[in-house]
Amino acid sequence: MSPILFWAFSALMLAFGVSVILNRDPVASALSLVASFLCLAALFVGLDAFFIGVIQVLVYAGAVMVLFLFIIMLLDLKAEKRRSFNKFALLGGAAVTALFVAGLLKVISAFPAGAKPFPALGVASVDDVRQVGLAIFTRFNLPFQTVGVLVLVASIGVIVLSRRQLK
Amino acid sequence: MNPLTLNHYLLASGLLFSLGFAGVMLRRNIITIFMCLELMLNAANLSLVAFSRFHVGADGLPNYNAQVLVFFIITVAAAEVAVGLAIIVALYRARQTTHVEDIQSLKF
Amino acid sequence: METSLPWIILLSPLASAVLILLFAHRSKPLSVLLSLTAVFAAFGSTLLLFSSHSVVQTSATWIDLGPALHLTIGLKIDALTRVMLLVVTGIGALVHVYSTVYMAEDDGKARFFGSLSLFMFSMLGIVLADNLAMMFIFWELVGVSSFLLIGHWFTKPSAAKAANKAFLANRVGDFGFMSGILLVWAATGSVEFAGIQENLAKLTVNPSLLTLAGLCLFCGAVGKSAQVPLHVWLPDAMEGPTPVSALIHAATMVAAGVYMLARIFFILEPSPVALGVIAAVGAVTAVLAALMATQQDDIKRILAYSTLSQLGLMVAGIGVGAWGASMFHLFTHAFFKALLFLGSGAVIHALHHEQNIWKMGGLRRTMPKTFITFVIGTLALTGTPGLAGFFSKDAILLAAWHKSAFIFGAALFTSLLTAYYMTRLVVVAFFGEAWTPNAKHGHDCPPAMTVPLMILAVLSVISGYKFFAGSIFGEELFHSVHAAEHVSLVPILAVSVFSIGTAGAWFLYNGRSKDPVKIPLFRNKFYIDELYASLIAGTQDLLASFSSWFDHFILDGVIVRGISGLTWGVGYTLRLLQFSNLQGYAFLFGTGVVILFYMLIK
Amino acid sequence: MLTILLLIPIVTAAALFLGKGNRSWAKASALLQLGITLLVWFGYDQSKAGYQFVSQTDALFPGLDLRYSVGVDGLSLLMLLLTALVTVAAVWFSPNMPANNRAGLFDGSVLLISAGATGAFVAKDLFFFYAFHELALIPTFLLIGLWGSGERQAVAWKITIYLGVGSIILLTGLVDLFLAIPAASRSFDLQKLQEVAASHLIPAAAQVRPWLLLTVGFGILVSLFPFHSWAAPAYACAPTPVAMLHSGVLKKFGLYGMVRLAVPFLPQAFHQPVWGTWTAQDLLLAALLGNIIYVGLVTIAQRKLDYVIGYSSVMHMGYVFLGIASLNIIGLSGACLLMFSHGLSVAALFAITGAIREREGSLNFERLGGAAKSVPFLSVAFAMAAFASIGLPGFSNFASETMVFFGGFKDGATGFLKTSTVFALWGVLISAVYMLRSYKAVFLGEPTASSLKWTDLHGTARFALALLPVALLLGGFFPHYFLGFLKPTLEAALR
Repeated sequence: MSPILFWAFSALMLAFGVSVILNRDPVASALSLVASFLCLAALFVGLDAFFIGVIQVLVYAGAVMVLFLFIIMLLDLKAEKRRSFNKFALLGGAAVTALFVAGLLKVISAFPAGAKPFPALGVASVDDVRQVGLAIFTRFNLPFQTVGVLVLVASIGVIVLSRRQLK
Repeated sequence: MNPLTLNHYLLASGLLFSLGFAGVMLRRNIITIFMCLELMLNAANLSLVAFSRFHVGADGLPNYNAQVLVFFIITVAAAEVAVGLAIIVALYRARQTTHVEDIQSLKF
Repeated sequence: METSLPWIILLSPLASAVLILLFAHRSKPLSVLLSLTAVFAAFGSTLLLFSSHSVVQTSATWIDLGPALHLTIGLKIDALTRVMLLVVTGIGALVHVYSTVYMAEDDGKARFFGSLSLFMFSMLGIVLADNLAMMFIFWELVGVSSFLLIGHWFTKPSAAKAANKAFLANRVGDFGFMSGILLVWAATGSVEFAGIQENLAKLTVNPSLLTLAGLCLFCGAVGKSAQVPLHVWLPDAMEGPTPVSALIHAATMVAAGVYMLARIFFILEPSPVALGVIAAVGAVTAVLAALMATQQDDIKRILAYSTLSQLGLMVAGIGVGAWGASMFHLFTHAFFKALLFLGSGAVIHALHHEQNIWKMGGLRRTMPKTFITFVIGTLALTGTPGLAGFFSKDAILLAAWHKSAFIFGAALFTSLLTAYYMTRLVVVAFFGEAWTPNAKHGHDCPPAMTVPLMILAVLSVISGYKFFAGSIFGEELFHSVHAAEHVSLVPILAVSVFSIGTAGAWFLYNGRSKDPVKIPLFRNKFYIDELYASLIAGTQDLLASFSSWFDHFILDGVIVRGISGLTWGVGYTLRLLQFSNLQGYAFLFGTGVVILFYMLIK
Repeated sequence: MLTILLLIPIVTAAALFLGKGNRSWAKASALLQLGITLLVWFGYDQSKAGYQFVSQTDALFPGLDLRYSVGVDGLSLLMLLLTALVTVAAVWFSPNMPANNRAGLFDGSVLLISAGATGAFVAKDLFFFYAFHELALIPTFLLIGLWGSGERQAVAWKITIYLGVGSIILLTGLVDLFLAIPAASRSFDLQKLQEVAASHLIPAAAQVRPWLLLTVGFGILVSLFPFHSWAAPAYACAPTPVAMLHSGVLKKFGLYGMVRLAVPFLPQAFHQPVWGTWTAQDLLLAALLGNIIYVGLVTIAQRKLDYVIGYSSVMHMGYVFLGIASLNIIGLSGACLLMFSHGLSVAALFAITGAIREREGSLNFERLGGAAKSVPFLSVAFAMAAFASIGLPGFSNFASETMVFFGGFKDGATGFLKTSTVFALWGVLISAVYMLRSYKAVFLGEPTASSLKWTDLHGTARFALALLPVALLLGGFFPHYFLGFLKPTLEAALR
């Protein structure tokens, strides 16, 4: 996809990411998180990963964020009032992040393979749903089953955790 | 604009990751921390998909292993969010707060 | 029959000691009977042995590790052994008879006779031994039996202390003795006297090793015969009952050292340095002990120091090469010294345990028999011509005359002092008036005590002459006694010294009730005891308390508790990482990741 | 036969743990153990070398020649006799306990210690050899912790952790040794190992590390000099039977192991330079001199009877190590006989100390004195044991110490070995000083008021105690008889 779209979407994604952090009101940050996920889905589509993009939208933006909003509403959280502003923690956190980003830049700059443009796809239109399905049910069958069990366990766990103590 | 390269995507995912990490370290509301966690996870997904598109196999198709991995990550993340939020609810019911500094019972 | 005699001699006292320990420790008469039969059986078989002059040899294996090590309990009877056997069993028998009365009212009588039998067993073991290892075994057994006998009245703290002191002093000597044996064994490969004799060349080839081994063996004698550095225990050993002092600390045990030196003389002979040291130690002991004796007031202590000085003389005799003369002096000295001790025992017994000579006096009228025998013993000891002491001391003086003037001078001076302090003792104790009321009702003791005194008096007289000693010593041994050719000046000097000493003491002490001469240096035994107490005991306790402190605080404290403290400390500090601040954890996590990140990409 | 010998104490202990039976059961089991040991002792045929009375199962793990196999040869038979004698004395001298199930626990644990020791000496298999010794450690902790005196918890912890560490080091040493043996001839069976050792398959350079591990491991179990600080307080604070069994018997496990494993397998290691110019033998000599001289001096400074005897038992370990370090038949047989005789004498001393503690309460010398008047039997027994332990001729301690000294001076001994033998001789004097001082302090001198009220030993306890000095006298007068048992084993070990 054209670079312009990439720059737009990634910038949007980062912007919404920042707003997730800065927002006082949890609902607002939740919604900005949804927006960020949508931009990410767009990037996926840009990378010819249509199935993943759709899944991203459906599962993440749809299910997970709805869950978040539901919980926020359930717990009826107010916007945080201004707490004691612990300067050292902020400073420390920012320093660590900055260092991390600096390290990242250094790696990327020293990564020659990354500089080459994306190779063109051999085939006109890529049927990635079939390919991914094929991969899951042949090469990754065992992990697939275990993840299934994991989800089952998670749901039972949630039920047990949120059951009201019968005192 | 010069053509897109892998580095661009990696840079984007790195920035997104550090944003999420900064959020985890700075915010004191447990829900927001949880959301930033999701951000970090998605940053990882982005770089995985970028690599999958970058390695084109002999048959001209991208290497789908990475995408399968992203698929699993999303499922696991979903399960994790479910359990995490259940814990937060239980915590809230016990302590009536979602503020991180109030939860100190595991102090030395 | 010939080879079973030595076993009877050795084992009968052991049998009596064991029987007393197991069965008869309750009944006095049975234990007395047992030990008397044992000692007379030994004495009888010794007399039987005198019938033939052949060398008897039997042995039983003790440890046998094939060629590497073969230790035996070997018994050998030759001329020298016969002499010592006679002395030990003879005087032993007399002391046994004497103690039946002396210890009559002592409640530990059974234990006393048991220990006496044990002593006889160990002493006979030394005399009969044909190898150094066996001699060492009985060396220590004698040490233990003297510990038991000195500490007989163990409720008296001073007796217990003296017993300990005696055993430890002997142990120091035994330490040297064992090192000597090991050196000799390492060089010659055998411990038997015969074996050592054969490959003596292996030892003499290295003169410094020979001297070292000789001096180490001499240490054993120094410990046992109480020579100068280790003499401190003998005067304190007077804490034991008097028969013990007579038997052990006059005649037999202390003589063991001299006998051992005579036995191993062939090892010492090739090294003049060793002989020189031995002579010097002997001479110094003789003079020192004699000086101390002049100022003592306790009758038994005077006799103890006199024994010390006579032993010094014998050791000096060996040092100057006249081991025959020393053995002859040992032979005669055993009789008259035992007589003197038993005599003093009779006096103490009569005066209800009064031992200070200044509290006696005038006993010649109240105790005539004891007085006569005591005077005979004194004259024999001081060397009046015609009595035993004169001949044996003369033999040593003669040998010393040829060898070295210093030794001769020391020996002569000792004889002078001997005459002086013995006459002082006799004059103060027996002549003059009874200084205290207690001295008035002195009376002669029952025959069981006075008969041994008379026998010993007779022996003190005749033991010097050839017809008696010659038969016991046997021809060639008696010849070696008088090896040094006669120089007429020596006996004249001896007699003159004797008369000066006796006259001097007579005039000084006749009719006196207080000691006119006061020399604190001699009275306090040259302060050697105090020196030892502070020097040896002091440093040992200091070292002991330091090492105990070191062991408790450094070794145990720092290392053992240190490690446990360390683990506790590390646990404590790690605990501080749980500070319950979620951000803090995330921050630490982040810094960890970043550091890892940089380490990887550097 | 040997399995029965092993099972008796274990079965009785189990019964006692369950609350059935009382002290007389323990006494019966101890006597039975002694009976069987004597049966084996007289049934043993000295002329045949190697193991007798062997019984074994088949290999427990496929591929590993490891099986439950018991057998006995000269050396282990001597140790068995020691264990049996000390067990009888230990059970008789256990303090009388209130009749509740904890008394059963007490007696059961004492029997378990004895079973552990018997098992270790009877085991013909390396695995069980190690396992049985560990079995004996657990009850020791229990007994000292619950029924000890003084600061018993701290001491119980210290001994257990110290010996635990020692056992771990020992285990690594055993594994290292096992792996050093070329794969073909590897086996857990001690008899096969003996043949393997004889052919010296392990090159000299490769012997140093297993030697160090084994010596340090066994050294800790046997309170060799730098690792001795656990021993004396543990024995002093332990109840009497534990002190007797531990210092008398269990300590010999370490030395038995040295003679069984270190000497046959790693003889060249002794002469290998380990630290600068110091060869392994020099290090061992320096350590054992620390034992003899240093711990000897520490013993002199002690003011309590149980500490004196505890430290003295640590000190005498130096002589056994000297015997082992001399690496010749004389020194080694001296060491083995000394293990036997020291076990007996120190057990007797601890028995009497326990009896005094029961009568007087406190054991420091200021409070005691003149006891010989009221307890003649105890004082004679103490005198015998004390004189035996300081090496008085007539007792087997002296016979073995003489052999150790002669071994030290045998031609070919290095200069340092000779000087350390002379120092060991000086140690004999030091031991005389502290032992006589304690004998005088406790038994001689003015009888204290309280000591006059003591009742002497009576009844069967007299025979139980008398067994030990009698055995010592037998060993002293006829060491040749005991050496007959030892010679085949030691000659095989030194081949």
